[in-house]
Parts: sequence; C-alpha cells; structure tokens
Amino acid sequence: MSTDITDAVELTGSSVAPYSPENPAPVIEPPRARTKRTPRSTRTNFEMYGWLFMRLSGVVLVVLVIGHLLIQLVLDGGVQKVGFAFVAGRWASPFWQYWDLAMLWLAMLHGGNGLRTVINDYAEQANTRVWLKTLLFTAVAFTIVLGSLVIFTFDPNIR
Amino acid sequence: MSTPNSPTLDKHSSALDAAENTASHLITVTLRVRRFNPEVSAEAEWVDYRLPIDPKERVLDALHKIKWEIDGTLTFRRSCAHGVCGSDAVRINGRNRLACKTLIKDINPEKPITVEPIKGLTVLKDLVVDMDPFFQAYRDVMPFLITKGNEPTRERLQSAEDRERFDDTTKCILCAACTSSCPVFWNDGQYFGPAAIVNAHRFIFDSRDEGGEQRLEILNDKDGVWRCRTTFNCTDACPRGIEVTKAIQEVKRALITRRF
Amino acid sequence: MPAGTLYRGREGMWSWVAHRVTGVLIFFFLFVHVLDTALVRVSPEDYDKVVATYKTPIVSLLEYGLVAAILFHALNGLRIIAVDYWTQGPRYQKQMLWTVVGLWILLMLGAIYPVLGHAARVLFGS
Amino acid sequence: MQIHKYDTVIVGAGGAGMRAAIEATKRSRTAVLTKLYPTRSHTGAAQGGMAAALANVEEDNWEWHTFDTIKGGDYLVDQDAAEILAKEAIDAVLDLEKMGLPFNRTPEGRIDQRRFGGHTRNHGEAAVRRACYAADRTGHMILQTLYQNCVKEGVEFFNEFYVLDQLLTEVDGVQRSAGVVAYELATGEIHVFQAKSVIYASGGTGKFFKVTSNAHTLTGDGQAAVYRRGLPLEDMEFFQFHPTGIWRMGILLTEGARGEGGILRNKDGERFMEKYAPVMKDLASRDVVSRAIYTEIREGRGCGPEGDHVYLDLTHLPPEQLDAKLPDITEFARTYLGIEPYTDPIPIQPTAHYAMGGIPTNVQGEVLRDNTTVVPGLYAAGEVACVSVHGANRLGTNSLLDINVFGRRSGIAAADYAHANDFVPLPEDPAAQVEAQVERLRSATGNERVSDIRRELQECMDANVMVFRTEQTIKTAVEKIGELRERYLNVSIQDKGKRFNTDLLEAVELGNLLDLAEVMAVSALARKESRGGHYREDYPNRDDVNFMRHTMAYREVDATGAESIRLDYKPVVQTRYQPMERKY
Ligand SMILES: Cc1cc2nc3c(=O)[nH]c(=O)nc-3n(C[C@H](O)[C@H](O)[C@H](O)COP(=O)(O)OP(=O)(O)OC[C@H]3O[C@@H](n4cnc5c(N)ncnc54)[C@H](O)[C@@H]3O)c2cc1C
Ligand code: HEM
Ligand code: SF4
Ligand code: F3S
Ligand code: FES
Repeated sequence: MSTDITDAVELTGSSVAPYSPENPAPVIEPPRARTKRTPRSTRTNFEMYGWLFMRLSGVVLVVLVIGHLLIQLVLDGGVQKVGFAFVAGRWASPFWQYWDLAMLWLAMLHGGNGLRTVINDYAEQANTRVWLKTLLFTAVAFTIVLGSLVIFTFDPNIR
Repeated sequence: MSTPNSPTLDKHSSALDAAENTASHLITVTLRVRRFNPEVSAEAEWVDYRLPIDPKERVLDALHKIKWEIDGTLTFRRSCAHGVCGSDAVRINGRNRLACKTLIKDINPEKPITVEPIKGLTVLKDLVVDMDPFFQAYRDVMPFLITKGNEPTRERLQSAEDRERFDDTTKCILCAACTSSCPVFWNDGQYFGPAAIVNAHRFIFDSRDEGGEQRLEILNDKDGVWRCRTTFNCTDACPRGIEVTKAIQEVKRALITRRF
Repeated sequence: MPAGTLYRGREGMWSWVAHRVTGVLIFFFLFVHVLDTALVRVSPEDYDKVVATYKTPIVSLLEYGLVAAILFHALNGLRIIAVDYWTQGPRYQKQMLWTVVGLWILLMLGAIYPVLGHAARVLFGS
Repeated sequence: MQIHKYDTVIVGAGGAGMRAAIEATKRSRTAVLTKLYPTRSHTGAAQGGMAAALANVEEDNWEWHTFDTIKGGDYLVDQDAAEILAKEAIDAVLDLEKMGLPFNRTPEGRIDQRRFGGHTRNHGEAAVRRACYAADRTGHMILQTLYQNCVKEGVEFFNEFYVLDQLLTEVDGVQRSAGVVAYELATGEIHVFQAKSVIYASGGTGKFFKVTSNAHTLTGDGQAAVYRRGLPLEDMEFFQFHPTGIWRMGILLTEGARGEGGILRNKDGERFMEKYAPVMKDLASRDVVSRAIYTEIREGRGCGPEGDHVYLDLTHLPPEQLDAKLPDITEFARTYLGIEPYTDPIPIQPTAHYAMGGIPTNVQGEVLRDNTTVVPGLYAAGEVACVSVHGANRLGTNSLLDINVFGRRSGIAAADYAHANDFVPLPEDPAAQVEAQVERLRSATGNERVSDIRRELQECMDANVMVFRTEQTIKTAVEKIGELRERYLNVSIQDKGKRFNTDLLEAVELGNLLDLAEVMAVSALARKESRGGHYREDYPNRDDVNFMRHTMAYREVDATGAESIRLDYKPVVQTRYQPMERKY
C-alpha cells in the first residue's frame, strides 16, 4: 500500500493529491479540541476574580475616565489648553494625583486583563500564548510603574 | 367555554388558507452546500444545486431531494425530522439552525441558500462533524442527579415552583447549535461551551440535587463559565428556545454568591 | 482558524466584536498616552512639543474616534454588567444595546463641537 | 475487520437499550452499539406520558391498568406479561424519578398524572388520570435521564455502529447467540462483537409507511437481522395508526392534547367521536379513533379542499394551559403549518406510529425461536420486541412503560446469563454475510435507485395496508412488494466511499424495510378478522374462534435458494380476563 502512493503521484503527474477511500486527506480540524484529558483543572478562583474585577473596575472607570475626558477635552478649551503648565496645575492637587493614579492602575489592569482574555481566545499554540502574555505582563507592569513614578515624582519646577 | 357541539366554522379560516396554500406550487431554489470529502480532496468547496421545491418544505427536505435524486454522495445526519432529536444542526445562511426546523419560505428562497457544517468541530465529511469533543464537555460537567443519603421509598417531593426553576434547561436536545455558534468556542475547543453549561444548570438548580457544588467547581475553572463573553449567539441559535445566556449568567451568579 | 465563512451573528455578537475592538484600541492608546505623559518628567519642552502635535486637525479627528471608542466601550460595558447582574438582563439585552447605541450617538453629536471645534476653526478660520 | 469481546452487547440506545445498559453495566462488561448517538433515538420524540397506577391524583390500581391494557390490545395480549407491566410500572416510574427525571408535579409535590386514551377506572367506568408526564416531552425527558445515568454508570457506547447481522452458533444441537456484526459508519470498517448475551433494543420499523410519526432511522434493522437468521417475527400485521398526526407530514400531536380536553371535529364542526365512542369519546383507544377519522373522511365530512383531514380543536383551552402542558406540539403547529393553535384548529390525519409486533420474547426478554423454546443468550426489549403486552393495539403511554420495564428486565437477565455461561465460539468467517452485502452494494451497477423503491414501497403501504385493509388491497401490496424486492436486487448507489457512506446504509435499510413489509402484508393477509390495529373491511368482526392467537412468521429458504414466508400461530396467554366485546 505505502509504495503505491508515491507511484500514484508520479502517474497522475498533477498537483492534485491522489486521495481515495484508502488514502484519505486530513480532515478539517478546529483549534484545541477537547479530549478526555483536557482541560486540566486548576481549582482556583482566579478567573472568577478576574471577571469580577472587570465589572468593578469598569464601573469605577466610567466615573474616572469620563471625568477625565470631560476635563481634558470638553471643559474650558479642550486639548488646546493642555500643556506642561496645565498638567502642573492639576497635579498640584493630591486629589487629581490620586484620580489619575487610580485611573492609571485600574485602566491598565482592566485593559491588561482584557487583553489576556483576547490572547487566550486567539493564540492557538500554548507557546505563543505564553510569549504574548509575558509581553503583555511586562508592558502593563512597565506602564504602571512608569506612570506612578511620573505622577508622584512630578516636579513642577523642572523648567 | 364553547359548547362541544357548536359548529366552529368561524375558526376555519386560517387552517383553510393553509390548506389551499399547500395545494403545492413549486418554486426553484438554489442550495449552495459546503462539501468536503477527504476521500476525494483535501479542500472543502461550495457546490450549487438547483431544485424545485414547495416553499413550505424544510431545508432537510431539500437536502434529502439532493441526496435522493441528484447526488447520493451528499452526507448529513438526520433522524426525527421535526426538531426533537438534535441530529441536524447545520449553518444555514450563516446561522446555526436545525435543517428540519427551517422552512424554505422563512429564509428568502430568491437568493442561494447556503448550508455548511457547524463551526468549531472537526469536519469529517460534508455536513458531518465530529461530535465527540462536544459530548466530552457534556460528560465533564457530571450531567446526572447526585444525591446523598438513602433513597426514599416513593418519589422525592418537589414543589411545582422548584420544578419550574430549571424547566428551561431541561429542554436541551444536545444538538450543539449553541456551542458551535459561540465565538469563544470556535477558537478554543477547550471551552466547555454553552450546551455543557446548560446541562450543568439543569442540575445545579434542581432542588433534588446535591452535587451543585462540584459542578460549580468544575465550571469555575479557566475553561468554564468565565470564558463566556455574553455574545448571545447561543441564545439566538438554540432551536428549543432555551435562554442559554441567561442560564450561563445564573451559573456565574451562583458561583459568586456561593464563594462569598 | 476553523475553516469556514463569517458567522452571521446578531446584535449580541456584533456588540461584543465592537466592545473587544474598542477595548484593545483604548489599551494601546493608553499605553502610548502614558509614555508621552511621562515626558513631563523628562523635559517640559519636549512634552509641549508632542502635545502640540495633538492639536492638529488630523489628530483631533483621531481624538474624536478615541472618544467614540471609549464612550461605546463604557456604555456597552455598563450594558454587559446589567446583563450579568440583573436577572432580566439577558432578556432585554437587545433593547439595552439599542439604548446604548442611541445614547452613544447623542453623546457623540454633543462631542462634535468640543472635540472637533478647534480643528474646524484651524481649518476654516474662525 | 476487528473483533471485540464483551459479556453483554446491547443493540440500540433508545429507552429500552439504555435502561438495559444501566442494569447490565453494573453486572457485566457491556457494550452498547447504536446507529445513532444515544440522545438521537426516537424515544426522545415521545410526548404524552408513561402510564403507572401511582394513584397520585385519584384512586387507581395496577389491576385496572392490567385490564385496560388487555382490553386495549383487543385481548391478543399475553395476560401474564400485562400483569407484570402494570405491576412493575409503579417502580419503573419511581426509579426514573429517582434517576432525576423532571416530572410535572401536583400541588403536593408528587408526580402529576393526566388522562390518556383507553385508561379507565374500575374496568372502563370513566377515564382515569394515570399517565405520568413532563409537559409534552415525556419521551425526551426519559431519553435524557437514561443517557445521563449511562454517563454516570460509565456505560461504554459505540456510536454510529450499525448492527447488520446476528451470529448464531450451534452448540450441542442448540443454536446459541454468539454475537453481532456491525458496520462502523465513520470508517466503513466491519466489526464483530463476540458476546455471551445480546440484547436487541433497536426500535420500530415505521419507515415503510409514508405518513408516519417515526424517524427516518426507524427501519427495523433488528427485526430484519434476526428474521434473516431464521428466527420468527410475531404479530407483524398489527401496526398502530395514531389518530392525530400533522396532516401530510405525520408529525405526532400527542394524545395528551385530547387528554387535556382537545376535541376532534369534522368539516361541519361536529364532535364526531360522540357517535363512535359514547363514553370515552375523543379518548377512545387509538385504533377506534383512527377508524372514526377515516370513516368521516370517506363519508365526505373531511376538511379542506380535498376533504382529506379533520381538525384537532384546542381553541377552547386557555392559552396558559397549552403553554404549560402542550408547549412542543403547539410549536409544531406554528412551525410546520403556520397555524396558531390558540385560535385555529389543527388539521390532522392518522399517522403510522407503532409496531405492536416484533421479535417474540418471554417476560424475561429472552427471544423465542418457536412457540416455546428460547435462543440462549439472545434478548430483545422495546418496540423491536413483542412480549406481547400490546396485543393488537397498544394503549398510549404503555410503550414508554414497556421500554422501562422490559428494558430493565432484559438487562438484568442478559447480564446474569453472561455470568453463568461462557462465550460461544464464533461461526467460521463471522463477517462473511455482511461483507458480501456491503461489497455487493458498493460495487453494484444496476439502474434502480434506492429512493424510488422506497417511495413506491411507502406509497403502496399507505394505500393498501393502513387503517382499512381488504383481501384485495393486501394482495396488491404483497405483489407490489414482491416486485420491489426484485427491483431491489438491481439497486446501485452513488457513494462508493468508506467514510460516512449513508448512501450505502440507506440501501441496506431499504432491504430491511422490504423484508419486514412483506412479512407484515403476508401476516395481514392470513388474518381474516378485525382486531385492534388490524382492520379488515371484508372481515369486520373479531373472530376469537379462529384467530385468538399470535402470528409467527418464519423465513424459509428452499434448496433452490428461493425465499418464502411460513406462518405459524402461537396461543395467547390468558389468566384472568375473558374476551369481551370492546366498547369505549
Ligand atoms: C412521535 C412518537 C410519540 C410517542 N409517544 C409516546 C407516548 O407518549 N407514550 C408512550 O408510551 N409511547 C410513545 N411512543 C412510542 C415509544 O416512544 C416508542 O415505542 C419507544 O420509545 C421505543 O423505544 P425503543 O428503545 O424501543 O427504540 P428507539 O428509541 O427507537 O431506539 C432505537 C435505538 O436503536 C438503535 N438502532 C436501530 N437500528 C440499529 C442498528 N441496526 N444497529 C445499531 N443500533 C440500531 C438506534 O440508534 C436507537 O438508539 C411514541 C412514539 C413516537 C414515534
Ligand atoms: C470606561 C469604562 C469602562 C467600562 C465600563 C468597561 C467595562 C468592561 C467590561 C464589563 C468588560 C468585560 C467584557 C466581558 O467580560 O465580556 C471589559 C472588557 C475589556 N475592557 Fe473595558 N471598560 C472600561 C474601560 C476600559 C479601558 C479604559 C480599557 C483600556 C485600557 C478597556 C479595555 C478593555 C479590554 C481590552 C477588554 C477585553 C475585551 C474582551 O474580552 O472582549 N476598558 N470592559
Ligand atoms: S442548549 Fe439549545 S442549542 Fe444548545 S445543545 Fe441544547 S438544544 Fe441545542
Ligand atoms: S455564544 Fe458563547 S460567549 Fe457566551 S453567551 Fe453564548 S456562550
Ligand atoms: S432531524 Fe431530529 S432534530 Fe432535525
């Protein structure tokens, strides 16, 4: 049987593979089909907390982000007013410092967790998933650390 | 109450209409079927079939006409032909349907009607997909009554309200229309999928059952209910009219309330 | 990808697609936004320079898009939360979605002047 | 070819097969072979209910139930079996409840019960509420519950395996069951299952009719496999025609609809059943109602332009009651007829529904090779079998009961038998017959099409051996079937492949239908009386003198290889109830 296959290719001489009942083509498979052994259970509440966090942070973010947008873009002059002086003015008040800090943290964690879901959904290979998530984690951590530093070590007199 | 013998001629109208309309006038439709036969080719392809059919007939009838009169190699599953066995979930005009519950007249016969296998499960031949992963997910949620202690001698009592609580999810016929309509499932077959959750729901909310905690634990995991993104494709697809997303949300809420 | 064509989902599916796309968009914007804001720590001049580029009409348009994304994501996010916690939520998800879209259109109309007003002035003179 | 070895092999995963599997798996190494995924079985289509004298809502007892069953079966019922059925019904229902079946409940939280055709209090005084139900999805719930419990017990299923042949081996002059041969749909491979005991639970054979409530897959494979090996089929002439099938489509509208108060009306709006059954009216037994409907139609009182149907009127029932008790059938009317049952009557006509006959067994489910001796190791239960608890006409709700009671019994008996006995050697070249059959069909080049022959068979059966039969019509049918069998030798199929070759299997199934249709017609021709589901216009009365006996049909092959059917008869077991005239 096995010898016939190569022969057949030569005989037909075309690019069409010689599929037959004895030598069928591979079937069309979806990614990551479930089997008896998958998925392995981990027994943690992580996904639940993640889910809850998305909702809770979402509600808080509505206030923070919409407030932020209003101030930045709508109230007196929009983006046009934004500049170093404007930022300096705002961060002079701890209220705005904490506002922005909370926004930064929540948005990054919310968005980061959201992206984690997206990666889980679309990255088919386990390897790719690990890599992408590492990348994501680094980006989020970096942004949060950087952002927090900026807010707290901000020096209006740098000029 | 009408008296039993009073003539009900006034009620005849619509039934009569139906009768007259059924005095069959045939129309010609094009069925565009996604075909795949690994014994012939590694590629799936669209094949058009034109056939005369009564618009009151089902898409399943059209498939049968093709198989019986045009091309006997067309392969699909079917059994009951009236929407209760769950054999023939396919994608008709881009949406999951039972071929036996979709009438030609309800889907615009002017344009070609596309019929393709459901998404996210291995296509084995034409419209036939591998159902094993689907049933595996079903088995993995322990879809059976779990009780402790001694069996009662008579039936377990259950109030009509308690019975009503899980009525919706008892209707499931395991057709997989929901699971294979779920965008999360298309990309990750490890997700339990709505059908498995529906069948877990059926027991979690059964007042006689005592295994709810175990099932919730299983569905709490990374491929469990939390993967659902509430896209409602499952609810739209369910031929039994089960409010699938609602059931999933109830399971999520049950998990949260039990964990806190 | 599992072989196949586009699934013709309904409101629920498309709103999810939009939610996901906007979410990812916002995330990347935020990432960049934090980076540029970090410039205030480095050099106020550079910061002002960068911010100045934000004041061009094209960026204003992008900004309008960003506002659109955030508003949709926020409103639809609230709809999702309602679907999650309100027992009748799943039943009314379509109505809620149309409410979200309606509100979103109103807000976006309202945002035209504040966000695009300056750009219009620059372009067409005030 | 692959060979598998199991203690017990069950053919079919409908209600009967899975009920047997739950018992057998606990006691022996069991495999269930099924041509459909278990939950696709036609048990899931059953709607109305399952009878048991629970007396949850009104006074009732199993003896009344026994009587109704016997009377309903027009006294052709084996009364010892009927007693077992009625007595064990109560536990059968309670067992299902304990397995998790979600029955509708009474206000006290007990299993609710409703009226059903032919079920009466105190030997026919009035209708009694005996049918335990779950809306109009009782069969669905039974099938799901049994499958759930199979999952729980870890029953081993071979899904989409078509059993095509029964293996018998002669040991010490006695033919014993050695196993079965199955065709795997996915690969086209042939598997031999060697087993100590085999249970057939492969369901009915309704697809030889055109207008039928049966699934496309109910093609009598089990009956045919056994019959071709020389074992008899009992009472095949008795087929039940359910009064209320959706007009032209045959989709069933449960008798529960009339149990809830639905009324049959002719074109004048008359409640015609009052004429035919003054006491039970619309709830008379099925054969009576079906004949009444056809009489109305024949006498010109049918509805519609062609006067070929009557109405099932539910419009006087409150919509809430329809939603709560009959949600599925109202949806069928909306989906398939575009009719709103709240306001419009539903056009219906009788539909071929249930095979009373089948593989003869005793009350343990053991298959009989003649009137008395059993085939060791061979069992049958459910619609494929004939115990006979349904006699000449099955009462509604008694079949779901039958599959549970006798499914359980045969499961236990077969597993016990497997414990006590050793494997019987397989016959030489066990798969030969199936291989030849499959090979012949796959390479056939004839010019006949499966679908043509099947359609002609179905039309012939509908026209000639349905509700009304005469010598003339049955003879026409016998001839026509003979001709179709000839033509069947010339069929060819288009799909020559191995995977999922449903084209091939439809051809095989047609072969089974042809064989069984012939047995049915020949048996009907010989029964020159009217009894239950078998109504002969030329012999309109029951003839207890000559025909109070079961038909046993054997396939005979003479030296030249010509086939014929030999009819024999078996006495009816009577214990307590003497035949009386049957009135409702
Ligand atoms: C529409 C409808 C409504 C009904 N309503 C009621 C009711 O209300 N009350 C009542 O009591 N009865 C009712 N009945 C009758 C009752 O439902 C059936 O008689 C009963 O369910 C038959 O069960 P079964 O297990 O014998 O067969 P089925 O459920 O038909 O199962 C047959 C099994 O055998 C398998 N099989 C068949 N051939 C092969 C083969 N060659 N190889 C391997 N496997 C095979 C199939 O895969 C299937 O799993 C109704 C019937 C119909 C059609
Ligand atoms: C303004 C208020 C916001 C609300 C109310 C909100 C709400 C939500 C909710 C409820 C989800 C979960 C969706 C689901 O589980 O299906 C979500 C997902 C997500 N959000 Fe937000 N969010 C907001 C702001 C943001 C911001 C600022 C970002 C970016 C940094 C963001 C990025 C994301 C991402 C990437 C996802 C994942 C999308 C997916 O899985 O499909 N969101 N949001
Ligand atoms: S929930 Fe609905 S769509 Fe999903 S498997 Fe069950 S019946 Fe089919
Ligand atoms: S389609 Fe999928 S995402 Fe959730 S709502 Fe249904 S399971
Ligand atoms: S064939 Fe049974 S559901 Fe369509």
